[in-house]
Amino acid sequence: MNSDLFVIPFNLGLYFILIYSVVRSVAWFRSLSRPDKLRLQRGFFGRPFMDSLREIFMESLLHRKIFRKNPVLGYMHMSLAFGWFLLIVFGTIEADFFGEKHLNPPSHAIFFRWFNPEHGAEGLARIYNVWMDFLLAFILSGLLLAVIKRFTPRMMGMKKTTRHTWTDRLALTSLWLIFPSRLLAESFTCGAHGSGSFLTGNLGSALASFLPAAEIAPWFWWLYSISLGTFFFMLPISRYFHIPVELFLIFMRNSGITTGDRHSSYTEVQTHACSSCGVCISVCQMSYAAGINDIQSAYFIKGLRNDRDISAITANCLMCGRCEEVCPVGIELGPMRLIERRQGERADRTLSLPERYSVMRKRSVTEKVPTQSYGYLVREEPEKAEVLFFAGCMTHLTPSVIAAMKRIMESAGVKYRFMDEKGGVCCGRPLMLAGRDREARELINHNSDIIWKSGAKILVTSCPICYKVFRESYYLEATVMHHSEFINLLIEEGSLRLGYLHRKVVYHDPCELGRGSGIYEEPRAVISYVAELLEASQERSMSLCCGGSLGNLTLASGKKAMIAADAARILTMSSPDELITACPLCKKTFVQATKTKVSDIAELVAAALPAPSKRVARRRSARATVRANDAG
Amino acid sequence: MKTVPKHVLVAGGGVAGMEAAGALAEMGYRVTLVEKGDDPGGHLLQWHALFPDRRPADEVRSYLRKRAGHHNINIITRTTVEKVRHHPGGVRVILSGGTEEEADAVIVATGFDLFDAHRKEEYGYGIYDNVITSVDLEAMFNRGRLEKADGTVPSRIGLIHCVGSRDEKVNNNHCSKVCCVTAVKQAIEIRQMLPSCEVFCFYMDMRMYGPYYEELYRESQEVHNVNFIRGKVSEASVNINNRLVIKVEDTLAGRPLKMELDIMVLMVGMEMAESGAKLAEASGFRQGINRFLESGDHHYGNNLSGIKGVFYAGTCTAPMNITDTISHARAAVAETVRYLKA
Amino acid sequence: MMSATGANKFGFAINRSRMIDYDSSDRKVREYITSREPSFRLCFACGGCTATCTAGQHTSFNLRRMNTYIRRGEIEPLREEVTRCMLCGKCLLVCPRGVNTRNVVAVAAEAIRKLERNEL
Amino acid sequence: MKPEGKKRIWAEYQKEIPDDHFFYVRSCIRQTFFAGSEQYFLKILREDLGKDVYEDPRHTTCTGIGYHGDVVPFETIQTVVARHFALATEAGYRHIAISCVTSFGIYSEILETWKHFPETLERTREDLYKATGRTFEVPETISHTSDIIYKFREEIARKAKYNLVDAATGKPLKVVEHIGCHYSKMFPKYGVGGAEFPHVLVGMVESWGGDIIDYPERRHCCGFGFRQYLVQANRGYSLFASRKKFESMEPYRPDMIIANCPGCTMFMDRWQYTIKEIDGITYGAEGHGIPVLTYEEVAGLVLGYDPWELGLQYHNVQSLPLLRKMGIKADPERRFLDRDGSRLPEPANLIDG
Repeated sequence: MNSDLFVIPFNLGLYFILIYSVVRSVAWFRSLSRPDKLRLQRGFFGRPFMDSLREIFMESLLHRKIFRKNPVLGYMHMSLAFGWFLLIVFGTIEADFFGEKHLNPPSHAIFFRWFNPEHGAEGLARIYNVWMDFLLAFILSGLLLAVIKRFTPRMMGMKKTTRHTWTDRLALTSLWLIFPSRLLAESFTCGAHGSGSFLTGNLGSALASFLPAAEIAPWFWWLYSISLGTFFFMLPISRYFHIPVELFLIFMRNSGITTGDRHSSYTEVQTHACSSCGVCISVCQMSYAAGINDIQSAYFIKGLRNDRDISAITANCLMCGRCEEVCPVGIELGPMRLIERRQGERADRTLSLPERYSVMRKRSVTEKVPTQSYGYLVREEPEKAEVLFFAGCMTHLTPSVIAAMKRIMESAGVKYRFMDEKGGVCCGRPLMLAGRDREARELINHNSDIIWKSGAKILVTSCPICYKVFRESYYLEATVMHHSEFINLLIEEGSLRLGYLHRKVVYHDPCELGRGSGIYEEPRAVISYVAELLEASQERSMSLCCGGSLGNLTLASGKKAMIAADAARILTMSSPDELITACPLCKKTFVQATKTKVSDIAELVAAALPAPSKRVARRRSARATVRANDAG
Repeated sequence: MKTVPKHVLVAGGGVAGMEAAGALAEMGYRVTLVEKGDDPGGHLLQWHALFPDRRPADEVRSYLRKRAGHHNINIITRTTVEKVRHHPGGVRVILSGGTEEEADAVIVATGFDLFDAHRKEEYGYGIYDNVITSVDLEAMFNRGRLEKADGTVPSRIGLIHCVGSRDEKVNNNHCSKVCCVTAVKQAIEIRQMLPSCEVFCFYMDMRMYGPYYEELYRESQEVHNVNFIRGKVSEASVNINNRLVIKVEDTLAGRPLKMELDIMVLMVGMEMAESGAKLAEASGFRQGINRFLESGDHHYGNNLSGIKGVFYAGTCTAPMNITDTISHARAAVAETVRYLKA
Repeated sequence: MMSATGANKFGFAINRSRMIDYDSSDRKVREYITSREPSFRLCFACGGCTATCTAGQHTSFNLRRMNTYIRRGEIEPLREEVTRCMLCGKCLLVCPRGVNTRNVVAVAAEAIRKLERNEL
Repeated sequence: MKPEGKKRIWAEYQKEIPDDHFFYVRSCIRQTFFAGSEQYFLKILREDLGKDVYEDPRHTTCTGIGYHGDVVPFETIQTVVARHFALATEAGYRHIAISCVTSFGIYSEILETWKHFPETLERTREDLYKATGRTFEVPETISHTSDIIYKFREEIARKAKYNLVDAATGKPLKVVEHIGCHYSKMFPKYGVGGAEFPHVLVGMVESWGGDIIDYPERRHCCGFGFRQYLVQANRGYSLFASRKKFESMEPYRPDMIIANCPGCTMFMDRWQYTIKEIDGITYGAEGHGIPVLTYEEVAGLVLGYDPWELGLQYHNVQSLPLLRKMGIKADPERRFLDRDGSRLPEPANLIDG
């Protein structure tokens, strides 16, 4: 039959995408590091495989996470993904079961109605037809929502939606055309043959009543096939490539592969797994509080995917981690950005490929020379100490926090040394946030040397920025504690005698302490011990960034102030007496942004200390030290 | 009961004199305003726009003209006050040409002279084609054309602060107060007129003492990209392309600096007016070490001359901006009225 | 600079100029920084950044002076200067003009790198 | 450039330069290195202009080099200068004509000191009397000898055999004038035309037909600087200052430099050789140097005296192209021949000018 030619676009597209997927997967696998290859191989024959299948079902088809965040958006995604999945599965069953043969090429299932126009008049087939029409209607309802979302994102509870490239638009158009064209193609065919169920049958007979259905039907079958074919061809170069890639990502992640600190096939898979859903844009404070709408993770990933110069985007991020927290695909956005920062500038896009290559080659030579160098630092010989206190650079700008910590430690009888009393060396985290790991390592080595030589069992710091890097990038014998943890320890072991302050306070989780290091409970325990802790509308893992973050290199001070003002407004909605934070930088930032008194957790605790009595303090000192040793 | 209105003579028809005359006339006093030039208005006549808001100077000029146009005011132009002398019946005033006037009180508002830029010989004013003063620049703004002597468009302009101020070499240790903010204002105007022209201000200190002055300074850097170099220009010369070459120490870099300029603008300061100094000498007014008139008390007797019936208004006592001059003139009026009613 | 004959013959060489010659200086770095970090223009040389500087406690690193050099196009002293900063960000919190000081250093280092590669 | 602006300044700085009867004090450097200049200054004044110039063989150095080199105290130099005044007083002269700019600066400094601190004058009288038994009158005027040539420049112009013009084209020569720092930078009123735009050499050059170049480093020191020069290790500063001037004037392609200070003449001349040696650079046309002449030499050339009698051949930078340009016939073969035809010693390291 000549008119069967319309299946060609579909077939071409389908075989193209299948071959492409296999080739790409093999390429990714081959470029994995040896340990990651092993992980993946082991994962394929173990639990991770089953876990991945479950996750694929729950997330890629049902979109459970999006569902939880936003039911309408979840339904939209679910209807399209799960609906289409069911349509394919049941379509294949239908073709194999009701068709002439029992093993058919995919086109027979997809275009089943064309090849079997009379099918489904009675019996089981009739019921099956109802089911197939229902699935189509299910998808179409999701499609309707998608169209609404594209044109009025707010109706879908989305503050912002991502912007599209022309390839995205073409893919989107073909995707949108697939189901309406199938509907019309089936309807016309059914109309011409008097078959079909509640949707296709009714619509078909209605259309056939005034149109030459038999003549029109092939046109829509062509459109259906072309739409599918186009979509498959566009898939690798559009955002919809995420659909197949996400499956691969889930499998890799469940096998235990992580982002690490350099580009790999895992970062590439993550790049392509982003669906540009825009959830990251909605939660980004830079967007809604400071009106900056072109740097969010979705754009970052898109820039990476399209190999654009994204150095400005890469640098302009608070690194607060809120987007990563909500990413439905689970992309490690923070580490991805840091990798890109480490990469430095990319080659100028205006150069030709050979020029770019020569530039990059030249660079690889010069880049070996560190941009920063701290040869001027003199090795120190610290005194021995059980507990070492490192205030941090920023804390030196909030001397009240240092004073509070001194009082607390003295009151608890802690024998400590103040490591950077006369000003120390930066912990290295700010350099890492700027992508300068090699240089940061110099500072880390310098500080590590001092900490090791001191023989300290506990390293207490007042700055969450230092805390994170001490924990993650220093190799230390000492237990690293943020001062909120340390105070909590002192309270728990009973070495701090504290009064109760009749104050209502709200606690702000600093990014590096909360999302960055998972410390949520200790500060709350400490605060609840001395004051009444009110809940904030956005806290713990969804805590707001104060805006002062060192993660952002380029943000103008005015914009930072806007973010700070917005965060402070939300935090103080319950009109607390005090806004408590646990980071000197957050404190400095919030003080400018709110009239509510802003204190560090250490200051709050110090306020709850009884008037100092030397004898008591001395008696306690022995006990506290023993406990400190145990903790170490 | 009708009484003959008392007569006040105001010496000097600049901003202070016009404001004082206007205020007195409004209260019903008979006022004689003596101006040495052809028209009252003072130095303001030469200005195009005013700091800090860059409003047209004409707005303030027309306010003052209206003020001095009161029917109780008699304006005598092309005349200077040579001498005043208090006597039991009032104040005897001798005008140039020998005519005498009798007044119940006198307000001295002889104002300031602009520093004569020729005196800073090393800057070559009057010798090098493109060395001009801040007043010359205002004239260019008035004409709406900013160009070099040969009619070409300048690509770099330098504004030299403190010309004739804070400079022992020209016998002026005082600060003229308004030149810094004038320079910032003019720098912005240049940048707006010629966006491709680089502008440099060479300053010793930025003395942004008035409201919105500091904000203007910030704006000049942030929005208009005006450059500031801390250091006093020591000399200027021209090179073979007839471009000015200046030498200055960039005191923040701690290094000498050389730069070519198309136009060098000298921010000339304020000095005691020569006519005022003569009047002071003849009438026995005290002059301070800065040669401006020294008032009875720096803090609360700022308008008092120490001679009965004679009061000071405006920049004859010290450099000030227009706002302060007008306030000072009003205060002089208050003192005068208090005296006349006593 | 000077030929061996000259030095041997006379026992002295011609001194180098300390003068900043603005017209022959290289303003590319300044333009690069100003375009990427416009707040750079706002510095009025108060020295707050230098006073609080963590690196400045250990070395002669001076951000205020570095800014001045950049503005004047004096690149030589810059090359070493930029490598000393630890990017800790204290200066950011001190700056009364809201200059994004940390990024000034980062961008300056970037500019120097580009300059060395002739990419500026 | 507005000439009227300069005239305005010149009009402000007019000093009294006497008409006749000068007591002449020589310069250490000028009489040693440019002996012809002092000889011809006397000759021009006495023979061409018919003036009375008295010279006392007992007069000594002013000790200025020692003073600026920190080895002669101010009291000492005042006494030495007072002795010169005593010689003048004894000879009945009230107008001092000073050949050296360093000396001229010292005389100005001493006179100003005596004016503002009369007790120092009395102390000096005492010191001089104790040391030598002499007494003195403070002179009526002091003039630098360039002031005197300046005063009679028009008369010299009237007697001119050659002008400062290119004889072939009639175009004025381009002349750089250099004023010694101590001439008027310390006391502007002591110099003709003041400190910023001195007129003393400009007046001569313009009267004799030349054009003056106003170049950016016109005011800059020649590089002499006693302390810089006296310590060998510091001579790099001196050299650097000279080079700065040469680089600044080079684009104007000057035909010659005229200077009123013997030290400046010497350094600007000698350093051209040194720079050529060290850097291989010269600043005149066609790889030549720029001739540096004293104003006496220039006046001598204008009046038609033999360049070799004036002593131009004893400059490092030779002036043959300049002489040719002015139309002066000077036989290069005769440069180092004495009047009797015997050979004079020939200096090493000459460079073409």
